[in-house]
Amino acid sequence: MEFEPKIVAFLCNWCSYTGADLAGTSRMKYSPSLRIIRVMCSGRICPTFIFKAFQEGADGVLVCGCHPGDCHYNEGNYKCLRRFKLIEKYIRQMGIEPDRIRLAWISASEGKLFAELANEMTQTIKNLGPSTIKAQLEQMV
Amino acid sequence: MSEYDRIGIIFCDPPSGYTPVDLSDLIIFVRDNLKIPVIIDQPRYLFSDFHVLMETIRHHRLTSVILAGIRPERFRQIVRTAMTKLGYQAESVVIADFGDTWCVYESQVQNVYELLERVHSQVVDKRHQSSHIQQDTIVIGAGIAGIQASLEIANAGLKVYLIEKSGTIGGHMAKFDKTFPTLDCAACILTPKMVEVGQHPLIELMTCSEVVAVNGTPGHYKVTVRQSPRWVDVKSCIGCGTCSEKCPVKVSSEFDEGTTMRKAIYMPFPQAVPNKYLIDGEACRFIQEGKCGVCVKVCPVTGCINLYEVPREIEIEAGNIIVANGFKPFQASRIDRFGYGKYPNVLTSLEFERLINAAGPTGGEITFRTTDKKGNSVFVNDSGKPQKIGIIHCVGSRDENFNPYCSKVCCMYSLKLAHLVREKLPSAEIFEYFIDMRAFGKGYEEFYCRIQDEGVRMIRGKTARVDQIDGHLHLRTEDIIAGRMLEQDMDMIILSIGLEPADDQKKLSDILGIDVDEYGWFKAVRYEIDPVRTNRPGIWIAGVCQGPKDIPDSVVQASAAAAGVLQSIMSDRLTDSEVFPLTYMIN
Amino acid sequence: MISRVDPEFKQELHKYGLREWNECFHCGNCTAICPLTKDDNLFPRRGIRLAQMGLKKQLVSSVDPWLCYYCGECTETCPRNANPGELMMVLRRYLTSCYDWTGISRLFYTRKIWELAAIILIALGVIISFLVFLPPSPDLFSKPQAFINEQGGVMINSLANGISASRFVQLIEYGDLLMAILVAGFLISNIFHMFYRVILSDRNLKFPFYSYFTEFWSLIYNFVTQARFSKCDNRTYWIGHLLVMTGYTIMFTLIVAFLKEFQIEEIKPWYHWQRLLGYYSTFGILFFLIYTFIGRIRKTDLKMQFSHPSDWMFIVLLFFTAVTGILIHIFRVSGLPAATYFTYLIHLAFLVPMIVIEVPFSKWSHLAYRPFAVYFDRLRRAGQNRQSIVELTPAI
Amino acid sequence: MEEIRIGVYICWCGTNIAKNVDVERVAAEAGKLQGVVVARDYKYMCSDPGQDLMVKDIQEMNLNRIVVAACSPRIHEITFRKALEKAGLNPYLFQMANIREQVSWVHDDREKATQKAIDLVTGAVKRVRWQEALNKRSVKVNPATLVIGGGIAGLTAAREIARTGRIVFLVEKEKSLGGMMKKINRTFPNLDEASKYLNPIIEEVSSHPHIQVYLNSQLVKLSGYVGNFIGTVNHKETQSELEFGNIIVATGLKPFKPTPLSNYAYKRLPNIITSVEFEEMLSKGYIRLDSRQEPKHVAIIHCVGSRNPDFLPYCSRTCCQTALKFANQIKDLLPKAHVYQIYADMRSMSKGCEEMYSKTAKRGVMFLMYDQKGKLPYIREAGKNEKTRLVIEMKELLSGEQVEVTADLVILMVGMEAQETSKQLSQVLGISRCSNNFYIEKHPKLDPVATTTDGVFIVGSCQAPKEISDSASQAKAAAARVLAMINKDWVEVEVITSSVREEICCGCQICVHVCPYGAIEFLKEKKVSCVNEVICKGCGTCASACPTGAIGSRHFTEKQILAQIEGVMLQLLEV
Repeated sequence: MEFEPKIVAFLCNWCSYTGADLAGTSRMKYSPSLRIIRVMCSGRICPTFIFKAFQEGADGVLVCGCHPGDCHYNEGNYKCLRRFKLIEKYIRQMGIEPDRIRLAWISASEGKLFAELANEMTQTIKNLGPSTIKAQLEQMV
Repeated sequence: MSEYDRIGIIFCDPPSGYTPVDLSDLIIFVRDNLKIPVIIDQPRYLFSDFHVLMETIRHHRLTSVILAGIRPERFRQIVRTAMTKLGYQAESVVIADFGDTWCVYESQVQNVYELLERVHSQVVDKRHQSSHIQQDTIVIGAGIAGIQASLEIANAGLKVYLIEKSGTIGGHMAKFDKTFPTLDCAACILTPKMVEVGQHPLIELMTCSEVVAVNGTPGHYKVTVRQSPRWVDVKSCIGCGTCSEKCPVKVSSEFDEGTTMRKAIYMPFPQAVPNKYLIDGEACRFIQEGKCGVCVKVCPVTGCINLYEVPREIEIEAGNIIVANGFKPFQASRIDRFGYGKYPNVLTSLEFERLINAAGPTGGEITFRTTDKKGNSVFVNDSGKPQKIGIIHCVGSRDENFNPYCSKVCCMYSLKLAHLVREKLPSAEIFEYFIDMRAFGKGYEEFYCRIQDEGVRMIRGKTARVDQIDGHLHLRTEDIIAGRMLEQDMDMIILSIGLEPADDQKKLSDILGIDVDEYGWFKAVRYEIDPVRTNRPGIWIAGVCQGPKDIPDSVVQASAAAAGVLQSIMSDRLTDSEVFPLTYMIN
Repeated sequence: MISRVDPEFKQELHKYGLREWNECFHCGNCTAICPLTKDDNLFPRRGIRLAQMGLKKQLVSSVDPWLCYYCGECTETCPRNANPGELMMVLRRYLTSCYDWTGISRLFYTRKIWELAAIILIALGVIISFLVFLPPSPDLFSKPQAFINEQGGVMINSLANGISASRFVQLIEYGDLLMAILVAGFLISNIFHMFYRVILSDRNLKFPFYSYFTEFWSLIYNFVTQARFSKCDNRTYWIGHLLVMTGYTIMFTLIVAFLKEFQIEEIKPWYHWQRLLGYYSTFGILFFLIYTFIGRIRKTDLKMQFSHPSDWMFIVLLFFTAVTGILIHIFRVSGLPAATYFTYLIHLAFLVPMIVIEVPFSKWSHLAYRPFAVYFDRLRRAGQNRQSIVELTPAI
Repeated sequence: MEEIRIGVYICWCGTNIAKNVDVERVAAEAGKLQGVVVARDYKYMCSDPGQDLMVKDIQEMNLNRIVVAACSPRIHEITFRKALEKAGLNPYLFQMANIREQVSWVHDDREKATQKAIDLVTGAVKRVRWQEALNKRSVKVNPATLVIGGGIAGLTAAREIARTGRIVFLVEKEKSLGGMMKKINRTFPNLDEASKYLNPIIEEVSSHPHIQVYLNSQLVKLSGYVGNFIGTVNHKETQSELEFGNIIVATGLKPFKPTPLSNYAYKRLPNIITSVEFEEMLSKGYIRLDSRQEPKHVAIIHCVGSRNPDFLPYCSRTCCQTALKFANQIKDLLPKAHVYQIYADMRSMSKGCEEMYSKTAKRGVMFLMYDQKGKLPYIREAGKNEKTRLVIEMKELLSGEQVEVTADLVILMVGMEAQETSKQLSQVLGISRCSNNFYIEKHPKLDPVATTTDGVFIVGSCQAPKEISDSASQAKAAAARVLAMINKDWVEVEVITSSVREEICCGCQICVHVCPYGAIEFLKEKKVSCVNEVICKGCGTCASACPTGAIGSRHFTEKQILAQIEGVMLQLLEV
């Protein structure tokens, strides 16, 4: 059975979640590998969420937020950008390919962009193949 | 009297020939006993310069003025103009005329004090009396506009009586499957609002009721409502439906636009509010001929169905009335060259809306219309799927022989129907015959381009006639852009019918005393900047009853009407038709 | 090629009757409802469009108006009440004035008094020349029996003073021939002008030469049967039209070609071919005239509502010609020579202007233009050997 | 810990969900999850019977957690929370899984979509276990209102509210009130003087005792929340601090500059003007060319910039009807002039406008239709010996002829686009803009004048181009919302603010610096941070920055999200 990746996506309630809904109302088709979790702001996404996702066997993590300057809470997305750069460096040491996580700014009107992003990321993850973190963790324990 | 009210008294100069007199003790009396905050003593310049007068009233923030002195009514008119310019009632200017005996003798001084006292109390009471306009509101018609208006007012903490002619609220919108341009389902938008109306403590819902008489003055309307019987008690009915199963009488369901049959005792549609059964008086055998009565026997709740219920008249006091009685679709049978009524597979857009609806006769499948054994036309799932569908725009609209106005929504809902057909029958060929494609609102033009890209053929040219030739619907159209005659054989034709004023519109306009335009739509006093205000203060119009419009505009107009009501209740006075300074009187 | 829009054209067209047709918003309902429209003949909408835009060249080169027989269904169902049917009538009048290279018919259509003046002028000319060449013999009143033949009828040819019967008929024949040549000359030149405008001026229209002849049968067939007229729902018009057309043609051929056999001295029995033909054509003409008079006055039917003076002129002249013709016959049979002579004179006074004015320059010219229009249309169709460029819909 | 009893409800949403998701299987799978007592599916969960079903279950099986898998929470979370309240359960013990917009509408493969729906429901069930009861906070409403924009919409809103005696601050960036409508000479369809309607309102608003008008001023900073906003307004180089309860945005729109459309040669050839410039000419009472003579041929071209994917892909709604109005005004002022309307679709649909269209046609105006998707009309200079200076070449669709139109004066019906300040203002107010830079309304039908930010309303053409009467209606609709809030005197505020568990707070003050609103103070004596719940807006940035997890945002706690991640990935084991 062809490998169907599982990607955990953290979407901020005001911009990217609305964008995903817009992709829905405009009936844009994209690959069903995304598992969307809604948070109030991209600033709320802390590194533990991303590592927990990998620990639970996710093949990729997508973090979405509002465009810089559009954040409903003024600065949440700047904080998320800073944390993301840190996590990107950090997961290399844990042996996770950096392409498995991705940060994207999606505004409330960019439904089409969200659909393309989902397909694109699924494709990159398919090329990388399933993540082996979960298997390694089970061997260690 | 709300804290925003301030009374001012102006002692006017006596007319020429009288010498001005010292009024100091009179002023002391007024200030100490009557506690009038603003006292102006014999201002010589005040009434000669209009802007100075306006400036003084605005500076002191006066909301009502007493003109005292000898024959002060000389100045009443100019002060009234100033007050109306500031948005207050002309009646807020009161006269205290001391008569000719200006000289302050002992005997006259006493009755001058009494006069002032009486005038002052009259002004205070008047503010009291006019502030007590009825806080309740009556909303006639429970379509999306009526529902929205009721919710706006009820959520502001005021009581609303929602009067609906049919058995359930929801109006025409409840019949639609999807709504343009976002294609979210009508039920998902309407049902929560209906639930909120059904459960709202401040909204009293009266179904099967009609307004029969309105009297009283603006702000204190006494409305008599005639509630025809449902024959099923709303409180005790548990909506189990056994009565409907056993009922022997079957009639065509007007909610499903005649595409399905329903029993004499029925629930209009599964998500109806109130979610209870009712009996159709004309169809029920017991009410017509006194036979049957099966429903009473099978009903698990004793005494729930009372077949002897009689219509009753209820008197309601209301300060404002919002009319939102919607519209009536154009009877497609009036144009016989389209063959509606003669050929089964010529449907009106409302019938198709029901056919394609998940809760419709075939669960959303598009099938041919066939006639069952008893001769009434029904839709069944296995009667085959049409492959070529034509949608004809402007049926009955933009036509001097029927309705010269444009019904504004048919272009968009035709595009939506074309999309829904494309979604359900990907292989079908869909044609739309239109004159001008009117996709004017937010997101409408993008929706129009998207439908064209989906392969729906847009043909500029109105079909003239439809004839059934050996099973196919033969269509003659001139394709103007391609410069050719089109002779096509279709499987199904959808007529995009326009909107007409509701049947009871004329009756309602007479009862309420509001005027209608030449087509029968309610007329707003100043359509350009205030489309909800009618010629009678306290009566507002909202939604399609004022003119064809789509759902977002109806919702906005309903809220606008609610604004008028809230404003009149919260500001304790009823602004009559637009308060304009004299110079701008509208002819 | 680019053509320039001309808003003035509307004013010019208004002179040919009917002012309100400009609010047509091109819904295509009239073209769709008309039973006669086909792919290239998208009238009446195309005609309205060209008239609205003032594209004179395209208007004159299109034969569409001649293919419409004014059943009135388009005007009935027009959503904007823009009278497409009546506009076709107006365009026919306009085209008549365009085909006429002399400009006389434009004069008649645009200024009605000219037409009236021309008719009166010709009538007077006929009367005077008749009185000069064929003066009434003096004893018409004193000795009427001199002109009665053995059956008691008037010997029509010998009424003139000092002119033998055969000479009388010969002179009338010369007059008829002269008139016929005149009329035919104008008519044929106008038809050729129409041919030039419709076919020749269209550079990129090429069609095989032989189709001139293969399509020619359509000209005759249509001239005789007006087959297209029968397709309109209301057929009484078609029958009425057939009657008057056959009646008129018979009378015309009798007078011009067979005058000698027709206008003879002795009174033939009623079953004689000459009488029968006479009765048939008068009946045909009278039936049509009465039907049209009632229609135009009561204005019940749509096509009768807007009567242009040129319509009335033509019917009135035909009516008087027919009436005087009948009177001649009655007076002849009842033996009143004077009455016969003078009615004969009046008969000619109505007949000649009708033929000289109406046929080439006014409404009557449609007898030629309509069949030719069908003929030219078939020529154009043969030329384009129509394959639809835009395969939009498989039009079954 | 009380025993967790969860109820799961899967909605069909007619066929919207049931078409691509096997709803029964999702319900069955959900039934097997730990703690789930009942799992049902129903055609319309948001309807009366759907909600009654849920209420009956809660009462009979005393459920204490509810999960609904249906449409987007942004639409019906409030509806279902109200249903929980009706059943006597705290509304926050509820979680929604979006299986319509984010599953059935976007995936065709039924098997994978059902699998995804099951994962999302599992995640929601796992998350709802950790949700605690929260009580909504109700806050007093400041009866003052801020109206941004002094056009017809702003003026109407200000007047409606001020008439009830409440204070209104009207901020206008220009130096005078009136906005776009001031530039308009007459309104359609009855050609009434626009000033006849506008001046009385301007007069009443500028002289109303309860309205404070701030001309050439702009809102630069905003803080606080619905009912208690504090805004700073730049007013002629002074800054004033204003307190108000609600904001009504009525900033309107501006006309499109047609210079980029080279085929219309705007500003390159003489006597080519935009519709706004023509309105100015009309208000002067005469129609003149640059050369001071009166034009004999006037051409009006529609859809300049509008319905054009490269510039304004939408329809600007009012230009067709304005063009018809212009034609009538030209015919009134210059009876002998010829008027041409060069249009794509005649969109005269409002009340009385179809009759205006037929009246205009009766007056002899020539209508020429061009293909708006194909080659646009091209304006060129006429030859030397021509009567007029300009010639328009176009392909006329109704006749199929390539024609040229002579014109002395060409009026371009320019489209309408959003104000350039809309980007800056949307950041100050925290509301989002659509792809054409107009503001996005909360829901076009459910809530057409509100925005996702409570207390901020958008009215008039700043939401989309519209007619004067619609703008006025929207203004009154927003006024109704504001008056309703003032009349009730309190409003419920979201309660998902942060809270500190002082026992594990190490006093590192990271959260104090991270908070964008300065809602966290550091208590010197206790050496712990403390959250001021009035100012906190619940973004949760502090929660993810805190090293010990002492500070957490309610309803989005660490445990809940981690549990949801587990739930979402759980299915991996069984398949």
